[in-house]
Amino acid sequence: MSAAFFYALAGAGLFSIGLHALLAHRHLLRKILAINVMGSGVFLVLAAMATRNGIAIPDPVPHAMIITGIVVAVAATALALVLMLKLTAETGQAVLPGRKKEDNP
Amino acid sequence: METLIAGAIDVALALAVVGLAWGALASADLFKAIVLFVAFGLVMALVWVRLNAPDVALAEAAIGAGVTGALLLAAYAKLRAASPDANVARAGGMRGIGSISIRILILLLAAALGCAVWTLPSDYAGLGKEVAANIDRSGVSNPVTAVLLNFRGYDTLLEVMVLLLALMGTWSVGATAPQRETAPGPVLDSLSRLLAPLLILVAAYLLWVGAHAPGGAFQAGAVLAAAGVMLLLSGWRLPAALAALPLRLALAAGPATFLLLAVITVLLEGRLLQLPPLWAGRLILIIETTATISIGATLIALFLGAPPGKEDRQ
Amino acid sequence: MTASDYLCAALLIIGGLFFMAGTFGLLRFPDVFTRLHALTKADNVGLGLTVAGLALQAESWAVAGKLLLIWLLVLLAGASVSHLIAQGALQRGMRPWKR
Amino acid sequence: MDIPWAVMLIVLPLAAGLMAFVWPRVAQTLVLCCSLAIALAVAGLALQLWHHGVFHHALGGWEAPLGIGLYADGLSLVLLTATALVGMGVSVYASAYFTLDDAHHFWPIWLFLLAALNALFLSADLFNLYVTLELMGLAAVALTALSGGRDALAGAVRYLFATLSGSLAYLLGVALLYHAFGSVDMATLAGRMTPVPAAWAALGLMSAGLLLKTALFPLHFWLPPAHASAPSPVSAVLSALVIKASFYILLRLWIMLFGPFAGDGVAALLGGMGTAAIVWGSVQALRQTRLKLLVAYSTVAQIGYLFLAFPLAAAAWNAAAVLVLSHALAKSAMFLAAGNLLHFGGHDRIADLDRVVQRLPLSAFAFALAGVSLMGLPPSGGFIGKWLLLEAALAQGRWDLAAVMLLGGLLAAAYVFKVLGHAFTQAAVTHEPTAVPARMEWAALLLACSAILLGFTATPLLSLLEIGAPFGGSGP
Repeated sequence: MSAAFFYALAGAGLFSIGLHALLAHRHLLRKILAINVMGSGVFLVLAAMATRNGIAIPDPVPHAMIITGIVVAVAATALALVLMLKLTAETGQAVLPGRKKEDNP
Repeated sequence: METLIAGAIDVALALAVVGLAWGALASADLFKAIVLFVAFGLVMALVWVRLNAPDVALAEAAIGAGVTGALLLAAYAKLRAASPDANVARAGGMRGIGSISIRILILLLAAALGCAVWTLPSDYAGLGKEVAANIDRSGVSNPVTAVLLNFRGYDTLLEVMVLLLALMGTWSVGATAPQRETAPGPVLDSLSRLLAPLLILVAAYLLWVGAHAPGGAFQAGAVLAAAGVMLLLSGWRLPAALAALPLRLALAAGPATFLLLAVITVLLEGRLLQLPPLWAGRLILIIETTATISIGATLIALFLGAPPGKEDRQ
Repeated sequence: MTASDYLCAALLIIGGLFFMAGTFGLLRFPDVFTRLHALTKADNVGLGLTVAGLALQAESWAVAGKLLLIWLLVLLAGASVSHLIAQGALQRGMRPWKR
Repeated sequence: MDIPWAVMLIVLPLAAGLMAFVWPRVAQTLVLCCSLAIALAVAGLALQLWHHGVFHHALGGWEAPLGIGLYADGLSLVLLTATALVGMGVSVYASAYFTLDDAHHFWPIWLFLLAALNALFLSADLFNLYVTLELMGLAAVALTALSGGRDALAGAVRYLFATLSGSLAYLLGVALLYHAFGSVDMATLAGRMTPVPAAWAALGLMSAGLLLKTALFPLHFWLPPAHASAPSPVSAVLSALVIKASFYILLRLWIMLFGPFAGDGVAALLGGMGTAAIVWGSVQALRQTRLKLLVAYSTVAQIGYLFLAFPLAAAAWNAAAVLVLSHALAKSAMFLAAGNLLHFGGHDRIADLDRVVQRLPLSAFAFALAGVSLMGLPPSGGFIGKWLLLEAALAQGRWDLAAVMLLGGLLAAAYVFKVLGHAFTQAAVTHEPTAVPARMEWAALLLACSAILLGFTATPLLSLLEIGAPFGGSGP
């Protein structure tokens, strides 16, 4: 029972660590990893709290949600990676370029 | 004693997960970061086992760590080919006040989340009872499969569309620099010859067993994709004759079957995806079989990046 | 506890020791080739002992067979992948460590 | 026989999308037929709602909370109507806009985007809304990057990270609500909500995620680069529909789940952000030298109006719904017209528009009509929306909000006339124009006309909004 809360706290921690890395890092691959860590944190909260009443009969609905979430995450990651590669091919760097001068007079 | 050991394992796993995530996001070397991230995924799979979520553990190991790891490493290789200095990411772009205020905000967020989680009621009012009460009419006995393919099948219908959409998006962005081709060598060649059929067999087993034990279309599709990626790495390419229409048919077959069934059920039963209990088991198997093929094909295509026949035309 | 329980526990503990030795080697050895050596040797034997220990507790021959299959697959994959890593290291110009 | 129009709204574009993916050659015909069919289905759904009240469909035959429900009331209907109308206009426009190769990529993703929007407006389930949000977000990002080029790719990547982190914050909120109250069905949750810490955390996380996706100031940083650099038909859809989807979820959550316990403080905060958005977005729009960036910043400003409704609460929800529809029509017309000017001159520098009023009269007229609705001048749809909002503000003695609305209207007039002024004058350097296909001009013009005509349909529109009383009014 306390393990459920303990893992859920770890999930909240993962979400926070991922969000921090997403904001702090400029490299796009790093940001993609950060998004994935955030997602894992959410999934961990979902699954951990499903075992609050003891581990014997966990609630299957959060498990199904997590599997859906994992598949969505891999789809988003694939699209993000290919966009990153294309942007790197255009600019030579895997970071977001700053705004151009002419856009902000 | 036993609860003490179990508690120690839980603490170790939770700390390992957080530590690996931290390491993956903080390490200066990008390659190391990816390797740590894959390790993070594998330890997460162990956490899912501890939380009695074996279906999720399989999905995490196969998709979260496996396929995502392969995608990340392939992208890393292309990135290094495109800009050789891309390896070491310059440390965070934020300095000074911006960085400090972000850290304070994140700490506040973490504290608030911790408080919200900690004060959740400890007697649990999930949907486990409803699932158990209706599982006899779902056509399968694995509750997670029942939720994924019957009770909340509509989510899954949209989810397979998300996966296909990611591929459409990937193809529309266009091909990037092709991967450096190295001769596969005899070891990789014989390994893939041996493993590919075995992996296909494992995928079929996972697909079939999903009805009553952990497993299912997504896990099976990921294993199928592993076989495909291995064949790609040892130099195999889709024959040109199959690259256009047949490939697209294979990619769309799963989502199309699912959607067709949804339309038929709305016509016959009145509700979208209402599977008659007598037929539900067989219908779910049909959906899952075609979905496995399409998921596997989609994941392989995502790994390749560009539609077959176009990757050389850079 | 029966004799087979004791045997099982002994196999698991010895297997665990092999894993620890392999991990230690991975962390402490000087280059990629020696690390691979430590890792694969120890893990293959460690996993073999673990599988043997678990097989003693298996409910049926089918379960024991699956455990054996897992070991064989890991042996195959471990050996091949180590070979590929070593080959890749050589191709990138890494030389084996010499004292 | 009850025809399940709402189900068709989801199934049709998905099926057409799959077919367009497998057989690119028939894609264009499919899209045009499909967008027409969607419009007919929305009309069918409107009649159904008119006669029988709210629509409810238990997917899979499983009632909530075990299953997922589809649900449509007056508010959903308004958003579905916006999708159908803008969808038709953009489909026609895009059929002349893209090169053959780009079109083959565009059509299936576009159809999936339409399906995602329709599914989102029909969903009654918080987790299902997450899946539709992701389907919509990934489709929108892929379309933003479609034309390639440095700016579009950078805009798409920035947009992708914004939309993904927003979705995850939303999903964490859903997880907390599920574990606190045992359901992800909105109606079930509404009966069980209590102000425990998890509910407050869910309110914060879900609102933050959805506000980021809606690009409310100061979370708008991703919008101008993405909306300005995307292909013009995509810009139109992003500004007209995609950001409205997250606003729609926010509005529903607020009315059904969070509003009753969150109280005035949070509402005042949202209203304050809306005020800042109007001022900041309008001033930025006025400062832009590029036409599409100007239109994009105008979107930032117009989003602000929607959030002025929160401090006014029940009296202003109708106004927000009308504004959503009128802005969808006007802004899509404006982006399509801007796209025509860009196509015509090969650039979108406002100072060099070079007498386009004489040379491209239909598009200039469309831009002006859309501008009339954005300024809130009668008899446009924008006028009705802003009038309702003003009325609510004055009735509650909120002179400050009324002043902001008037200021925003003046600033909107300033930036619209800035464009139109240059459209009449000759540029220093004249250039060789490219012909604009008639379909692209007419699509923009018809959308702009519908933004104006909306002003004449205020009475039936408001009674449609009463169906199912989504705003807790005195409806049937």
